[in-house]
Amino acid sequence: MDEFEPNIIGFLCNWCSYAGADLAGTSRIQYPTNIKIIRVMCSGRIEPVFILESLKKGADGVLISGCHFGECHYKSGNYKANRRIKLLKKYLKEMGVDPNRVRFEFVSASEGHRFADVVREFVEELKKIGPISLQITP
Amino acid sequence: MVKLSINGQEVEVKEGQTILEAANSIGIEIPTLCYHKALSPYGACRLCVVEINHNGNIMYHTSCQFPVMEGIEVQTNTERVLKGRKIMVELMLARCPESEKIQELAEQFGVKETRFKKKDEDCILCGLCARICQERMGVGTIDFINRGIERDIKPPFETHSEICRVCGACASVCPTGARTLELKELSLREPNPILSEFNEGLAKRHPIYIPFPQSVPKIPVIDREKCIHFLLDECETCSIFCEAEAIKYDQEDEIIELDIGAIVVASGFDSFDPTAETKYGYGEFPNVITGMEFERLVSASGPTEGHIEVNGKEPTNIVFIQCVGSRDKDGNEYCSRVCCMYTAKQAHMVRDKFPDSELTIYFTDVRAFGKGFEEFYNRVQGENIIYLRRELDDTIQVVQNGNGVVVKAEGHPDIEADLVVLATGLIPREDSKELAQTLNINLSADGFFLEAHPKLRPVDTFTDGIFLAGSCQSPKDIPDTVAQASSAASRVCNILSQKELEIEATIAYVDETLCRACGFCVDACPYQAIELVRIQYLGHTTDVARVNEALCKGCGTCAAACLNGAIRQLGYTDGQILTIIKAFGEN
Amino acid sequence: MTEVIRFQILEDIQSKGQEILYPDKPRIAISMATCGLAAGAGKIYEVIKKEVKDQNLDWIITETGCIGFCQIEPLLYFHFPGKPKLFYGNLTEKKARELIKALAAGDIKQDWILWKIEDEESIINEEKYHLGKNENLKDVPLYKDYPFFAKQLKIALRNCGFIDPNSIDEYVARGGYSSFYKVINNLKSHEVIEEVKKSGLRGRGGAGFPTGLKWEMCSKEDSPIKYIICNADEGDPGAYMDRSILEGDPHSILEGMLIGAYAIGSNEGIIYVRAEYPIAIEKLRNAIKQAEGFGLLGKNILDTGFNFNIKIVKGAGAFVCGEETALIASLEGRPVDPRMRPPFPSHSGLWGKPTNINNVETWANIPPIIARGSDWYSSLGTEKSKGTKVFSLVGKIQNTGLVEVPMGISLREIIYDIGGGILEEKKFKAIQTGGPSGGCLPEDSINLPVDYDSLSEAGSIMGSGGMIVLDEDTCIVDLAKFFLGFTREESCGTCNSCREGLDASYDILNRITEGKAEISDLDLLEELSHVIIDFSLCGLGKTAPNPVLTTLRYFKDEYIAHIEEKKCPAKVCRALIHYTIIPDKCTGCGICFKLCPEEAITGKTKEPHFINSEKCIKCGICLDSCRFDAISISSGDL
Amino acid sequence: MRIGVYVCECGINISATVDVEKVANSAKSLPNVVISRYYKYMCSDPGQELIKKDIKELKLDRVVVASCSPRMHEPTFRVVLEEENLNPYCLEMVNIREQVSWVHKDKEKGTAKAISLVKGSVLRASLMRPLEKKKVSVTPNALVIGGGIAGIQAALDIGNMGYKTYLVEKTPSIGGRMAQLDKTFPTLDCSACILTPKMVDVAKHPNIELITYAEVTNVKGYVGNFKVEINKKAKSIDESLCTGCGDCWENCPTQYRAYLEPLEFKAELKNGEQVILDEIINKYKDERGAIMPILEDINDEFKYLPEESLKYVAAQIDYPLSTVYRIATFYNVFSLEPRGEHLINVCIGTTCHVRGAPKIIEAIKSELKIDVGETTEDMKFTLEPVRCLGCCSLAPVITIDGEAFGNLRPDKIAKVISKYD
Repeated sequence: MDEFEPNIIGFLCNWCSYAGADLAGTSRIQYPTNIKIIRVMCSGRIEPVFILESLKKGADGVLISGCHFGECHYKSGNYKANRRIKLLKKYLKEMGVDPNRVRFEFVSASEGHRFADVVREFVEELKKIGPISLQITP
Repeated sequence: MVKLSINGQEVEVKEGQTILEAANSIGIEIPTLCYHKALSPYGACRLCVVEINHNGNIMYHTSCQFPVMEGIEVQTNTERVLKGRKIMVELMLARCPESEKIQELAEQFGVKETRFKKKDEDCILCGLCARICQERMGVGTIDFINRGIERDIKPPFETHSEICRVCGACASVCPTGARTLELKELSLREPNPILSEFNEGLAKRHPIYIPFPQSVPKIPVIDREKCIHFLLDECETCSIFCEAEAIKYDQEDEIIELDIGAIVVASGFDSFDPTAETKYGYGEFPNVITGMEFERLVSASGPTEGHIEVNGKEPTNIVFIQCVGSRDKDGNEYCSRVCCMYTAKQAHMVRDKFPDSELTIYFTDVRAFGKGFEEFYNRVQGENIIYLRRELDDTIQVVQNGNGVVVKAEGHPDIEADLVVLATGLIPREDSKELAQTLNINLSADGFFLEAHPKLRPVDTFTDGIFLAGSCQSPKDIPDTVAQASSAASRVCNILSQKELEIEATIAYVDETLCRACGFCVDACPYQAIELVRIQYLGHTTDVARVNEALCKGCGTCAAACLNGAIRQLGYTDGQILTIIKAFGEN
Repeated sequence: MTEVIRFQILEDIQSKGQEILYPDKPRIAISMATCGLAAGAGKIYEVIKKEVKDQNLDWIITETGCIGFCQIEPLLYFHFPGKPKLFYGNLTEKKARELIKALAAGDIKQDWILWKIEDEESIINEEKYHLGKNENLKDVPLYKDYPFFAKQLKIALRNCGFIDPNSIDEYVARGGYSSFYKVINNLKSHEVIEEVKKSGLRGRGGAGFPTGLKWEMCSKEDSPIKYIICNADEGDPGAYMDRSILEGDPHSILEGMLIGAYAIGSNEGIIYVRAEYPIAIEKLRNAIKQAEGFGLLGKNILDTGFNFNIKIVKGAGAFVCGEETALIASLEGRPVDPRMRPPFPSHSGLWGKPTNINNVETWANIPPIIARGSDWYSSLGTEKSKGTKVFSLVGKIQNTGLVEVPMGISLREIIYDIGGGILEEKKFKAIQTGGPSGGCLPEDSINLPVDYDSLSEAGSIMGSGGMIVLDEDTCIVDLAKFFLGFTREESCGTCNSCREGLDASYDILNRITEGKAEISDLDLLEELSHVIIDFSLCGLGKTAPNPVLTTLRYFKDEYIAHIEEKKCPAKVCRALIHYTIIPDKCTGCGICFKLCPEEAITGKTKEPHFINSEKCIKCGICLDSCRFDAISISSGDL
Repeated sequence: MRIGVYVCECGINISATVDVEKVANSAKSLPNVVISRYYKYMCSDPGQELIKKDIKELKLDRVVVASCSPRMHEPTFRVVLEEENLNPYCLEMVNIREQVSWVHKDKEKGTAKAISLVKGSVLRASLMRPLEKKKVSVTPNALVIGGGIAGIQAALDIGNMGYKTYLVEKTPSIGGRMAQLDKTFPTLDCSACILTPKMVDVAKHPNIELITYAEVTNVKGYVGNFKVEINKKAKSIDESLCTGCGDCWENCPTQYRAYLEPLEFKAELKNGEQVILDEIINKYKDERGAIMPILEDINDEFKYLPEESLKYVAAQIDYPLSTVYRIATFYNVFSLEPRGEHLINVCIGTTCHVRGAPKIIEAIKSELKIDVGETTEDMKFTLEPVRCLGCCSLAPVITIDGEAFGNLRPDKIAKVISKYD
């Protein structure tokens, strides 16, 4: 069985992180293919439901990335996301899911390199944690 | 009102005014020295004595003090008065023979030299300094002492005063300039001058000032952190001098609300402060100055009217060092684009002023990329200006050498110099971070404002309707700045010319049947675009959330906050995202 | 202390006062004013007191002010009831003891008596008080015939030397406070002012402004608070008549001010006394306490509802404080800068309130004017200068003293008839009047009548009355330099014209006295002086050049001698004189050798000495101390 | 629901590391997908024509384009839909260039990722609803922040186009950095000469309102409808009245930052002195002009005016120390130096002068080896001149501690002084 390849779903905010990911692209910075990116207008749009749904639907890890504090295009979306994800992580622990599977990062439009590093790191970390296996009682 | 005649001219003035004020009001000049419009008249210099005929008896009094009286006839320059004034000036010249100002005064009155015994005083005892200190500054550090020929003006016990605020008011009104040198004698406290920002701190300025003579609008401002009136509730000299009564101390900050269609940000740059780079010795040696300071020194309207002097001597060998604060791997990595050319220009200016001086320029790569730049660079090289190349990471050190300095550059012989000009680069303005937050635009890594796209939208920002021009976007010279400004202008007109604008459709939408007015979305909205309203629904009144479509920017935070999905972000509904999640879940 | 004088019982107080003045026991009064004390009257008083006690004589010993003739002090008078008053002068302790012994024994030492008084009269109520006659004192001159007093008419000095200044009773005895009674009883304030105006009295401080007019201006101001000030700063050197009145007859000032206050409507008075007059201050304080005790000062004076109190303020040694606005500045505790006039003090003076300032002598003249009426007063003096003026006749004069003469008297009469001519028969050269603001008048103007206008026409001013007689040994240029030296130090230093102008004039005069000047300097001096007068603010600056201008006008030749011939005719200017010892007169006694501060004199005892002219600083100590006239001064012939 | 899927090769940018054909084919089997193609350059005209043709012929109501980043060409393809009057919001873009082909070398994994991305977008496309772009009014005013050459040029251009422009400058005057320059490269024009005319144009321009010494503090709203809040700092000058004559800044007396903390002088009195001084001060406390009697009493008490006592008095009666010192140095009676035990006053009035006072002074000076106004080493004698003591009959006169000695001659001086030794 070849090595475990974690499946990551990434929610990137359009103005900073998505632009950062694009910059990584234009700069040809390579990073693993495990992540599939969903574009949302602001990290504040991401509901805990999306994260839980992602884990349920087989994502081994969920990456949420927004603008740095003070740089959000809509002023305070990233603060709201930060609060929701912190609460969610506590809750995940209760449900027996390793909170490290959910990661909240700040990547600005000019941090192409950093985005790639975050993805690479997250993949390595998930490899250590291993695949997610949620027994969903019907 | 009081009617009187001065030199035969009828004049009517308010009671309580003095003859001098009445004369000035009809354009008759009377010489004065110890008179100061903002101080009580003192009558020390006697220059303003005039002849007063008060129904028959002739009197001679100082016009700065004598109150106007009904029907008096005043003659301001009879032969006897003029002769007397000449003697007054001759006496002053005898008292202060070395004072330039008194020599000028003497010339004005046709007094060649004095027939009286010359003393070597530098103070004419006009009392202006004592009076301004007491009456305007409310301190009273110095005052007259003794009487008769022993008369002098000194702080108590003729030693340093403990209450002198070192505000320099006495120095500013001293007609002979005597008091200017004595500030140190008045107090042990260090005088700290108010440095003119426009002149890069090379000259002093008043708390009420215009930055430079050609300022537009030519209206001064009062710097309230430095003005004695605001700090100590004293002085008010400026309002006394202002004929137009335009000075309003109680004026308050005014908040102006503007409806604006589009914005151009042209906030410019700051020049790099090399103090931190101790190797250059800036701030330590007076011989080391920045490019901008050099510009002020060589400028005709500058503090030294274009005359370049270091430690009181014209410099003979000058060294320019390029790339100070630019192209620095662990600092500002970008190139400031203008330093190579302005250094060449400055070197050329020095060659003009001091034809036989030695000029050396330490460069790395001369970037003469613009139109006419290369030609200018060649011309400058032809003017016996030595260009020495050094690598950016080669060491360079400026060390003291008597009252000159020595520039030690790796790979080059030491060069003695009495002036070192650092070609300081351009850095983002200190307040650019704050402005970016206010305007909600982004900063690039180097701290300048981030353009939407370096090639395709160089003057746009990510926020529609806000455009960039000039060095606030990145260092550039004047031609590029002007070009960018015009392009930003056209981008603005592009918007303003349209009657209407389309805005993003992906805004929030409320399904009023589901909304139970919990208000979570109202708090979540960063733009206060949602409010709870009372509506009639199926016969009964209820509260629901309502979105102000003009204000909603479509960030979707409200949708995430809503518990039962009553409010949705069009284009990014929960359903749509969940379907993508499902697709991405299966591997 | 006698009980408070009730309004109606003035007369018996007066008679009681006379009992004290003319007791039924022998009475000795020693004149103990400053000039007397300086001459040794204090010790004389102690000697006499001891002598009288030793001989347990029942005599009354009191003190009195200075009668005016300072030359012959210490002076005393002895009055045996029923006998004339006998005046003895130039006393020493020894002579005083001897005199008491003689008087006790009935011997009145006739040859010692200077003059006698048989009938004493008071200017206030014209009554004469017969003291007594003594047949065998025929050849002793009467007081009123004595040369020094003959031509005098004492109004301001009426009581000086006649009463004990510490006793209010003696003052009342000679008609004191009767004028005030008259005023407060039946004269309205404007009537009092009319009287003073009609009397023609002019300010005795120096400017000569009509006093009545000044009072009227101040009374017209309607302000609840007004001030009455007595200017006793008397800065003119050589003038001390105010001191004599303050020390000899303090109550005359208080009465004058009371009348003035009533007329002008003020209830606060201030006497600004010069720091150099401690005795005057003591006498005034005592007089005020007594007057308050008698209900004549303070609240509800004599139950008439009029309140007036007087405060004494001590000066601190500044000539310029004699000028009205400077005086006010000093009183207000402000730095002394004379102020522009207008506004005149009568409109806005002390603390901005209407203030009336008069000189001591002016106040002293008020009670007599009220008592004797303005017609009597205006009959004295000349057409424009009414009444009498007190002059302090000093300098190189035989009889130094205070002289009160009717205006219009000639200088000659004052100098020769009253003054007894020039000291040590030297030749009269000039007379200086008006102090540092006055001028020097030469011999040929000696017949000038002495009054305000003729003195100012001659270029000098009346001033406070100082009259310094100068003989041939006084160098006029040196005197001008002295006056400029005085005013340049006393100027308050504000005006450039006065401070620098006087200093420059002083320097030119100094160069003239050192023989380093040119003729053109004289024109410069004159031009500068006129400009100083025009351009200065206060009286000091406007009159300080007068000494220069008058000396240039009358003694130009002396200036020229200094400049061209490098000669000082009066042999005073040190740079132009040199001392030599006349060998055959010099006995070699060595006194000059010992005293010479610069050891410029050499020579063995008993042999003629020699002065080394390089070292000699020409201080003149040798000349003064040589008893053999062996030292001669020469000038200009070197 | 009829969805068209279009996969772009972007030259070789995508096709190099993603098997576009495989991706296109994978989409065919997705629900509602009626057509799925791949083409070299979807954003080129032929590429766009391809889509238009399909929309028209196949009556597509959703279009999914897998190509570069939506931030790049979303507007382009939306126009394509609009031209076929299909609602532009029925477009869904899949970023398989910046986020797939350019960042993953492994073609197989890249293709798999692309397929999954396309699948997600297709499923999403079916749920998308047509949306109408809102129309918003435009306020025809412009705001230029910063009055340097950039701001000036922009304001002039906009103003000349007839729009109302507000130029906000933080410092009191426009001109910015360029005003500081002397000459400009490479033409060596004098910077002020070319800048000042433009500054004047701005000031005079009918459409430009100049707001100097002001900062933008808050910006709300969005393009066309910005609500800008400007804090115009108080200049303390009424701009409508000011004529720029310069009388105020030329006569302003200060060019230094004054020290602000409360400054006073402290008097260090020796023990016992304070009691005496308090007693003197309280005597005249409520009188006006009390300074003179107080100084006189201190002068009598200590024989001179000690420096610290003057400071103490000045503080107690709230008089400026400089005024107290001025009064103390004005009068002869007051001395600031300690006086000797015995005070010798020599009268230098006129009478004494003409009758020999200078010689007397000379004699005393040589006797005591001090000059006028000085005190002997052993603090025994102080020699001070005085103006006319009023006993001219005894001229020349001196007083020692108030006691007078008249008719003096130089040789008598030694004897007189010895009495006090």
